[in-house]
Formats: sequence, C-alpha cells, structure tokens
Amino acid sequence: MASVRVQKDDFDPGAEAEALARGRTDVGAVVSFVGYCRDEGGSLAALELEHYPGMAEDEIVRAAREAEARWPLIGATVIHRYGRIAPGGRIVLVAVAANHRAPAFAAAEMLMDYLKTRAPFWKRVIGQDGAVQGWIESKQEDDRSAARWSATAD
Amino acid sequence: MASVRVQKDDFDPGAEAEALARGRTDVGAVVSFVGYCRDEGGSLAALELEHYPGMAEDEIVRAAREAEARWPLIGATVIHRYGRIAPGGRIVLVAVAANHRAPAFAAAEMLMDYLKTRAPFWKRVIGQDGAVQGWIESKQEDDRSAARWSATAD
Amino acid sequence: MKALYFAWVRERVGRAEEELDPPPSVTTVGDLLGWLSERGESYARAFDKPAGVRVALDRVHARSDAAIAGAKEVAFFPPMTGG
Amino acid sequence: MKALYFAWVRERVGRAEEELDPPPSVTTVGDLLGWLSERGESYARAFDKPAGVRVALDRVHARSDAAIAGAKEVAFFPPMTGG
Repeated sequence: MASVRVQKDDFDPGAEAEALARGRTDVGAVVSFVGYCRDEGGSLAALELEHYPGMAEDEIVRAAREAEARWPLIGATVIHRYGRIAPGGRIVLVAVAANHRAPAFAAAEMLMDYLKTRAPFWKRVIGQDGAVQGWIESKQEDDRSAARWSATAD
Repeated sequence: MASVRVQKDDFDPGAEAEALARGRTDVGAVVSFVGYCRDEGGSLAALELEHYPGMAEDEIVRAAREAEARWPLIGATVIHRYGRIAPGGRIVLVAVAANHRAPAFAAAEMLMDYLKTRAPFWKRVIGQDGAVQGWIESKQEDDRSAARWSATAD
Repeated sequence: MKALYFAWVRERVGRAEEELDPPPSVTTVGDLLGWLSERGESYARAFDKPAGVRVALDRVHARSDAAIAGAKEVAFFPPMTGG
Repeated sequence: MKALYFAWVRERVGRAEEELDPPPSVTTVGDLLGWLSERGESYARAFDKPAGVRVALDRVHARSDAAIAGAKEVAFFPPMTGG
C-alpha cells in the first residue's frame, strides 16, 4: 500500500502529503517529515548520496510493511533521493496518513529511524573546493532511536 | 518566533512547511501535521468550530514558547481554523523546523497535544439534514497524551 | 467584570456575554461558579456540574482556587475539543 | 556468487562488483568476510574490521552467522547513513 520511490530528482513534499488525504473523508491526520541537506559550518558544497539500487527500495518497503502491521495506517509515501544534493536541498520525505494523529506520528518516526539505520544509503561530503572529504559516519544515536521500535512490547 | 494564525480561511500546508526551510541551510528537518475533518459513518455534513478570539491565539503562542524553551527549534507555524469545515477539509496545521529530526517530531507532537487540550476551540456536529447534532466531547486519551509533556523530567 | 460564555455553556446560559458584579464574598473561580449556578434555572443547567466547566481569567486558564481579584474578563467553557 | 561493494568498502576494494567463488569451507557471512580479508592488501584494508562492514544476502540484511548457501548476490557496505 505504501508508495516507495528512490530517485535522483527532487520532489514536492506538499503535493505528496496532500495526495494521501485528497478525495477521502476517513483521513484525520497526515504527518510528514522532510529531511534537508544541512551545511555544517559553511564548508559544504554538497552531499553525495550513494545507494544500493534494488535493495534500497526493498528495505524501505519492508519498513513500511512493518509500520502498516503495527499501526492502522491509511496511506504512506516514502521518497529518498540519491546523487548530489546541495545545502538546503531535500533528501528524504516520509508522509503518513491515518485516522488519528498518534499512529501517524509514530509510524513517521519509525520510518525515519529505519531509513537512517537500515536503508542502504551512504552520504559523503563534497567540500567547497570540489574535493571529496570522506564518508559521513553513522551515529550511535540513530541506532538507539531505531531500537525503540523493537524494544517496545506494542 | 513561532507564527500563529487563527483563521476562517483554508491554508496551504506544503507552502507553510516549505517556508520554514526556504533559503536556509541550517534546517535539517521539517515535521508537519495536518488535521482533517473526518466523516465518521457518512452522516456528517460539517464540523462547526467555535473559538475564543484572542485567547485562542494567546494559548497557542504560549504552547509554542514552551516548545521553543524545551527543544532547539529553528521555526514553527501553527494555523487553526474556525467556522464550518466539511469532511475532508483541513482544520489545523503544525509545522516545526529544527536541525535534527528528534526535536522537530517531539515539538510537533507536543503542540498538537496542547492544541487538543488547551487551545479554546469547540467542535460541534452538523448533520446531513443541516441539523446541529451537539458538541463533540473531549477525550480522556487527549488529556493523557498531553500529560506526557509535563510528566517527563526533560 | 466581563463574562464570556462559549459552546454549550453559552447555549445553556442563553447569552454569549454579560457584565458580572459578584459580591465581595466571591473571591475565587470556584466561588464564582457557585454564585453563578444560583442565578436561575439556565445558569444552574450550565454550572451544575462545575467540574465540567473550564474557566479562563483574562485569557489564561485558571483553576478553581485561583483568585478573581483584578480580572477584567472571565470566560466559561467546556473542555476543549480543537486540533 | 555476485559480490557488490558500496561506499568506502568499494573504494578500498578498488571495484564496485565482481564474481566470488569461495571454497566449500566458507559457509557463513562471517567466514566470507574472513576469506575476503585474506585476498590481498586492498581487501585486507576493506575487511580488517569486519564488525564495521555490513552484509546483505540477496538484498536482505544478514548477520555474521547467516548461511551463504544459495545466495546469488552478496553486498558489502559500511553502516548506513541515509535519511
């Protein structure tokens, strides 16, 4: 049921979120998350995102199925970009529609935690001189955040 | 810092959320919530929202200040409509921008919980025959959800 | 002080606002609710379950034990159902 | 089996993909990592801290003790940093 896209192109977050509710009267809540490329300290020309084609989509679909099994969702859209993304550019969208706000918030947070820790994407830093400055390291904080969803009995 | 609007007119959730990130390179995350008028069982012509002008704005501003004191937010927009809203129509928007996703999610959830339990709005049901069918009752579940934010030591 | 009534409190009282001039013995929000409930049948209907009615003093939520001294605007309404 | 390398694993190995034909004694993901680390300097650099390298079998995350029998595609990559 979830719509999952892995693409180079930018997306329209508002249109994606609204599409989940349009023409329906059972949707009470749409939560959407947009992740942007941040420039930490003015030295970043771009982030370059590498991904594992095929597995990236599969892994996001698995995460979405887990969310759907866990909460009563009406719809979900996940878009993750790859390639070069300049500061201020959009990287990822998670949008979730549900009857009520609690499942919509929880599912959106779970999907983001899973995207961070399980979807096969890797970011590296391109400096303003055009030089590749190495791969961004994964954060333990993200692992802890993702562990919330397996630690809970619910 | 937060932008708070109480209005009769509809709003554009995508434009509001994007405005928080546009032209900036420090925003890493924008979480937005849109609440819609649901039709529970096909008998609803509209919800009619009454509010307390002046206090509604004040109370939302107070909630936004609490969120800003609690988490490092870059921006926040809250819009709450009043008047008649048909099934499928938008009622409320909360959009929060932050460096990272955790504070953006937490602040958006807190703001929604506070809007539900502390902002002076009251909904009543207008049936398909045009008859007023009485006031919607508040939910204990909403009070419990809002209590999360005072129970936490953080 | 100016009193405002909202939602079913407004409907039961039969008006949206009025001037109130409570006696000096009425010092708290709780006192005010008790005094209002004795002003006649429509007020009794609105205020007979005082726990069900919320009160704001000058546009800030106030508890039953809050002092009303100095308040210019007092509002009475059911638990909120916005969002 | 077809091997794919991503991010700094790809850079250290010096290629994005290749065919692997491990000996029958290599039965688990952990065995495979050990075997690869002994294929020369570039592989040693990529696989010397095996805990740092994640593995997927046929596009599903696999732990060190997972059996590789039957897998057509195995991928090696650092911890993920998407989202």
